[in-house]
Amino acid sequence: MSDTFASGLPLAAVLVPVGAAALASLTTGRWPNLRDAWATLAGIAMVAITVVLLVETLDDRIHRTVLLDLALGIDSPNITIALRADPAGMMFGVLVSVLWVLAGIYAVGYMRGEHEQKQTRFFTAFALSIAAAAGVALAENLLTFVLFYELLSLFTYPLVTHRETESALVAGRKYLAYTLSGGVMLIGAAAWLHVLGVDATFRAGGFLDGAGLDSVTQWVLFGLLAGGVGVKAAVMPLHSWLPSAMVAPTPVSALLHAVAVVKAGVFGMVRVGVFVFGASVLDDMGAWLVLAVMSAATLLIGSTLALRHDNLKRRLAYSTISHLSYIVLGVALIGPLALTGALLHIVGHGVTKITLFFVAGAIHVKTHKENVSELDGIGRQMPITMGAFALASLSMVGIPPFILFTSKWYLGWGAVEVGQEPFLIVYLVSGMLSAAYLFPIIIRAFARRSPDHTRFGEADIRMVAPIAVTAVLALVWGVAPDLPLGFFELASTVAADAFPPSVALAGGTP
Amino acid sequence: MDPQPQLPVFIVGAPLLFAVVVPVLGRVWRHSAFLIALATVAVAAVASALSLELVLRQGAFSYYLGGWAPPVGIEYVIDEVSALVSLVITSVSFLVLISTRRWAEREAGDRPGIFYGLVLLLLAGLTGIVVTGGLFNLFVFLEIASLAAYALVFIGGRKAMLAGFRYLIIGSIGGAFYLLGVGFVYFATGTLNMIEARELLEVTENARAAQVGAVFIFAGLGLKMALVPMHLWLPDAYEHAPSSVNSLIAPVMTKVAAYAMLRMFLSVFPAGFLSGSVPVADALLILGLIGIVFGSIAAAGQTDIRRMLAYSSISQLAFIAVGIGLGTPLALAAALLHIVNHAAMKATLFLAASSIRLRVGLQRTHNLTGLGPRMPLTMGAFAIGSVAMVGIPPTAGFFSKWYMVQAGLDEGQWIVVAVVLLSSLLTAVYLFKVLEQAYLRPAKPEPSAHHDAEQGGSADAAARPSEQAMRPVVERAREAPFDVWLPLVLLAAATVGLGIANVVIMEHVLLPGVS
Amino acid sequence: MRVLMFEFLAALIALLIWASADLPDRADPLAPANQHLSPELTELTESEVVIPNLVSAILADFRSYDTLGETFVIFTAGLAVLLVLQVSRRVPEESPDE
Amino acid sequence: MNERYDSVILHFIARVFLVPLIIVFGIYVLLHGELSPGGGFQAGAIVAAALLLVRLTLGNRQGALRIPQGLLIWLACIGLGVYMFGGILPLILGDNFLDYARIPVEWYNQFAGEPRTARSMGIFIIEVGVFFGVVAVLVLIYDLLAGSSRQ
Amino acid sequence: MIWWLELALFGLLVVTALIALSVRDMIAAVATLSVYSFLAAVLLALMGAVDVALTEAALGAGVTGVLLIGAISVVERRTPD
Amino acid sequence: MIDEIAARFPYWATAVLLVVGLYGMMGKRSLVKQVIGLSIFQSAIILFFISGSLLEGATIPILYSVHGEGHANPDDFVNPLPHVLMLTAIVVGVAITGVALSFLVSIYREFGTLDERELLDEVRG
Repeated sequence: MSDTFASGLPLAAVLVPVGAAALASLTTGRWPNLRDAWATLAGIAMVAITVVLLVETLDDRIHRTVLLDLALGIDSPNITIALRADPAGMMFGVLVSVLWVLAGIYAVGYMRGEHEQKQTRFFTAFALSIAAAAGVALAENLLTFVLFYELLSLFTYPLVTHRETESALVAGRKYLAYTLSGGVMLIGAAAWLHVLGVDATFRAGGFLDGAGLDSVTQWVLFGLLAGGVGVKAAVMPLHSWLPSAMVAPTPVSALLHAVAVVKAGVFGMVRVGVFVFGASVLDDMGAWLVLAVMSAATLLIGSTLALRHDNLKRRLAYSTISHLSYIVLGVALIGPLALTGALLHIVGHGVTKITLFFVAGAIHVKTHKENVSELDGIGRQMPITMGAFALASLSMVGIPPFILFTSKWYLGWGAVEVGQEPFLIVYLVSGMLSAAYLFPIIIRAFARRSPDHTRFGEADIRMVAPIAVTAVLALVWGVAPDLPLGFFELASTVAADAFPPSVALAGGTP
Repeated sequence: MDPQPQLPVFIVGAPLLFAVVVPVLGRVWRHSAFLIALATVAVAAVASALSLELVLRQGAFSYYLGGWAPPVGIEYVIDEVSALVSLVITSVSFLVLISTRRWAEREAGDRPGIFYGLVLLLLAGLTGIVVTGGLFNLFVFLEIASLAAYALVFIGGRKAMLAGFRYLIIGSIGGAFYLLGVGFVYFATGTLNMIEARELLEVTENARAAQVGAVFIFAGLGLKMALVPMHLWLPDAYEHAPSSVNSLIAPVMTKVAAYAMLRMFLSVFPAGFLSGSVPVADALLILGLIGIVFGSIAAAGQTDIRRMLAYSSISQLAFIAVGIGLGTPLALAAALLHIVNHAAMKATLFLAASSIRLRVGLQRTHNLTGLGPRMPLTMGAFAIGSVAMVGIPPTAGFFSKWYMVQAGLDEGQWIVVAVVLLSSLLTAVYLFKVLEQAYLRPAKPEPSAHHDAEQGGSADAAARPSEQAMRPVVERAREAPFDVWLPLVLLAAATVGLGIANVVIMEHVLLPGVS
Repeated sequence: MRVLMFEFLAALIALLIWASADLPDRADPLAPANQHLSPELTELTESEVVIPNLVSAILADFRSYDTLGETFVIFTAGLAVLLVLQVSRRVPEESPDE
Repeated sequence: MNERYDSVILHFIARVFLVPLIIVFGIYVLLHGELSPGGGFQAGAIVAAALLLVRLTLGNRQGALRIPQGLLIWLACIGLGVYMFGGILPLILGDNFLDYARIPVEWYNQFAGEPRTARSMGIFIIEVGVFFGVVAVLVLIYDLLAGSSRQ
Repeated sequence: MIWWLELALFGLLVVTALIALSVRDMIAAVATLSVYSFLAAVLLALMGAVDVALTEAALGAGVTGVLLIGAISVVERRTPD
Repeated sequence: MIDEIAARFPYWATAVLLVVGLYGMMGKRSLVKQVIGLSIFQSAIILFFISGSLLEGATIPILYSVHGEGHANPDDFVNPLPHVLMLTAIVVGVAITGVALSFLVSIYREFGTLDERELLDEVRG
């Protein structure tokens, strides 16, 4: 068993980006280089912290910071606000910190290349969003989770509306309306659990397991919690904010779709499914089926819609919607293999999708092209960029040995393990659809000849380098998911904690 | 009798004493009025803080005025709740007061002594209400505060006159209803002391009379706190009141009425007394729920910032009423917490609105385009206040909502939970509308907007809106002067600080206070 | 609107009359108000304050704080009238466009 | 209404006869407040009513017991100040606010025919304060109200 | 027992109150209000509240009336209702 | 029947006066009439309190025993406490009336009318 001890490190992981935000806003646009350096330095510091935490976690030493512990003298449990570096949280936390460094460097190149306005505000909000995402990752209990989850909505709002155009404002409003509503649902659920006297500390296997709630209560709670996190996870029919939010600058899209927001949503789904309800409760309720059917539908519809969109970023957005549902479905299938796959998919999709968005951004900076149909021949002009795109696309489709192959393999295997073969078919079909919406781009880029004779070179080094790194990461983690950061070990630890051998496998297994 | 700590006297006595000094001294040396008023409020705030510290150290205590123990005499009841609320009122007023000098010179003409005398009387009345333990004494101080408020609202210009008169009539009805209710309680029990009244009400034979008394007391205080449907005076009064007064009255005045109502629940009417044949508690709950929704929706429809904030106040006060109506210790504590939080949040928002008015002269939301970067501190404070109002976690507003939701769940009042949660979304609708205008809209030229140029516009003639060049007003707008932005920043910091300290306040002050 | 007002007034009068049925009778010596505090006040006036006028004793001694408040109400009114009729008059009307 | 009632008789009655009488009665009420019905309020109200009566009958002409506004404000503040003094004096002596039990009265009893207790002394002090406050404020309000038509 | 006297006075009070509210001439209304206050003072004295009666007579009938007249002398005499 | 009336009429009468005053404040267009209504409304409450202070066979609250002989019997005096309260309430009432009148004068100077309907038109128009 792992032992837990008090430490300041989890708090430090949250505070480092806050500090970066403060420094960036104080430095202001007068010294842009210094301002942008803060983010990179802080990102490296944060990676260091999270890696230390990761090593510790892998050694079964869980670091925990209690920010607030309060007995209210009323017969409900203490109100505790605490951060804890548990295996599941660390997966998300490390992912966030690593991708922040890359996205930060990329953002510098992008923002300068596009001559975007109000860069200070952008970098400040960016860092704050990372802090909130780190908080979401490390939250020890539901209340802490809700707290940071709400903050994440707030801090990303200025990012979505960054362009300040009419459509950006509309998208911002939509985004805020959706996410705040989700937050409200979560607050309601958290308060209710608190009143019911349930200790809402996340526990592998579910803290509601054995709490003795009646099934109506469970269903309502499930509706509130799954609905609340489902907004950010863009499960249909709660997804419509996501394509609209594509008006934001590309680093934001990368952050939203690959790192912070939607991953917080699916990570929340993992928390809700595994750490709040747990396998046996979900199985008894039958709620897994609802979740599974909804996510499977989202998966297929999302992929299909992606086919129809010519705008590259929109196509990627629908692809995101579909891939998020991979993870939700993995959670819903409640089996150890499916869960391992889902967790790996969070990481894998993170690095893969961020590559794709980076590429889209780089193309836009260089050529101002946004549509797939305009990309003929671009591969020859920007070989590194489009090469990375091709690698990421292969990963996306699930070709071995890329990371997403590994995760999809586990997901599919998990579906078989629990005896739900129809969902395996869903996964396979969706993989083929992925190929259908991604490969044409590669073919256009490399096989066709550019219609006009303008020559474009590669983008700024600050953009190309992160693209290359993430693409390579997608490959490396696919070949060796345990290297260098032990994601596979973490995922299987979580799965083992959540499904101890004594628990019967769920999902209608005989 | 042991000598009692003399601290509480200063909370009320200092403003009273200097309210007498200021008018005459202000004639001799004009600038003394502001300084004396500021110092006096500081004294009251310090006295409140020391009282609170004493309460936390030794428990609640009474102060017998004139040395007569109640029920013969009148007492101050200094417990956790009253000490905290008086501390909040005095310190928020202190901060707001710093900024009033700029307006007072214009709005109060060459007689700042009179103006600051009234301000001090207003504060004395409010703190008097908070600390008193007597039913009738509360009425007297309520009238002091109200009279001062009527006059201060009235001097805001043409439209404020009618609003002020309406305020006076409705406020007087409220006061008289309260007095009538006290009469009923007095004839049913024979006492005017709150705590003794509670004991006697539990055994009274004239329960029906006392209940009707409760109805009148709550109707009277409901009028003063602008509980729907008794809110009609508030939007006009808050919209048209002069800037200096607005940010002073809005955060504290109605809150004190709400506090008085809560006090009635805590120390006068026994539990269960208000849910019998005359279901006052339920009525309060229902009116509160209606008020939350109504206030938010009405606020969303406003184009004038201050009117929007006024409707928002209606909604927030209804929130407090819901807490009182639920009546459990947790709900009451949540309501009290919201009184504290809301005082800070609304002071921030109204002061920011006043600051905008000072520099831009415009109050319409659609005219604030691009103001964010030009007045970073003002709009930053406004943003923090807004976020707190919406109830985003670490800020103050989140926790009162959290506790209220819990209290509603405890009681199985699902509708309360739903409305409280919904209200934060509705709040987001109207406040983010302003933020969006200020921060995210690129400045674009607009044609004439002469209807926006209200009286009492900007202080410096250069920034005064005129018909041909309205747009440059925003573009030329500078940050508010030091004595306006400093309190604003402090208040915004307090909003965040209260959010972090909320739970501590709840644990050490409010929950012991209500049980 | 007017109908609503008359209904409200009628309801108010009905409520008051309904409540009055439960109030002590006129001049009832056993009413709580007459039983509870009045004897104590009389006694204390005789022994401690030593002035004949009970009302003055209560007004200016037992409840002198109320009286303080009351005097300040008058004072507030004086300042309010001064502010309204003297001070605000001198402030120029600031609506350049109206 | 300022010119119509301007008759010599009315003038005489009001100014020379009625008003002094009322004022004397008012002061009697003030000083006798502890013995018989009356006190600072009543006295203040009566004297103020008398002063207002003069203004009403004679209009606001010069000489109608016109008191300068500044003086009225001073008077009101002094009245209230006396009251606060009555409250603060016990505070200085170590008692509660407005607790008259230890107000010094020996100096008064030395040359007064009828000895007072400390408490009745305190009552007297604040009654005087109330008296001045009420008179000054009521007259002030009337002057402002009626005077506002004639700038 | 003099309760019927009180009753009669109460009746008169109601009548004068209604008159004060319904006459259209302001001076008349104020005069009626003074009468109302005076009657109220008599009633108060009858009920043993001499101090209150004294104050009501001076303040209610006297000062309020004079203040009202002072104010009305500035504004118009007729009212719409 | 007569007993019931004798025991209750002060309450009923004050209730009627209260409502009359309230009608004046809410239903009258003239602001002056509203102030008059306010006056009536407040005096109704005063009468309500004082009529509750009555005591069978009692007299005005002056203790002749203080400078004379013997002890005072509380039952000989009407309850003085409501008197004190109502002294305060009267003064408060006059203060409010004074302020209200100053408002009236100020409004009249600004708008030239005291008709609420016209004033509302003026402000909105």
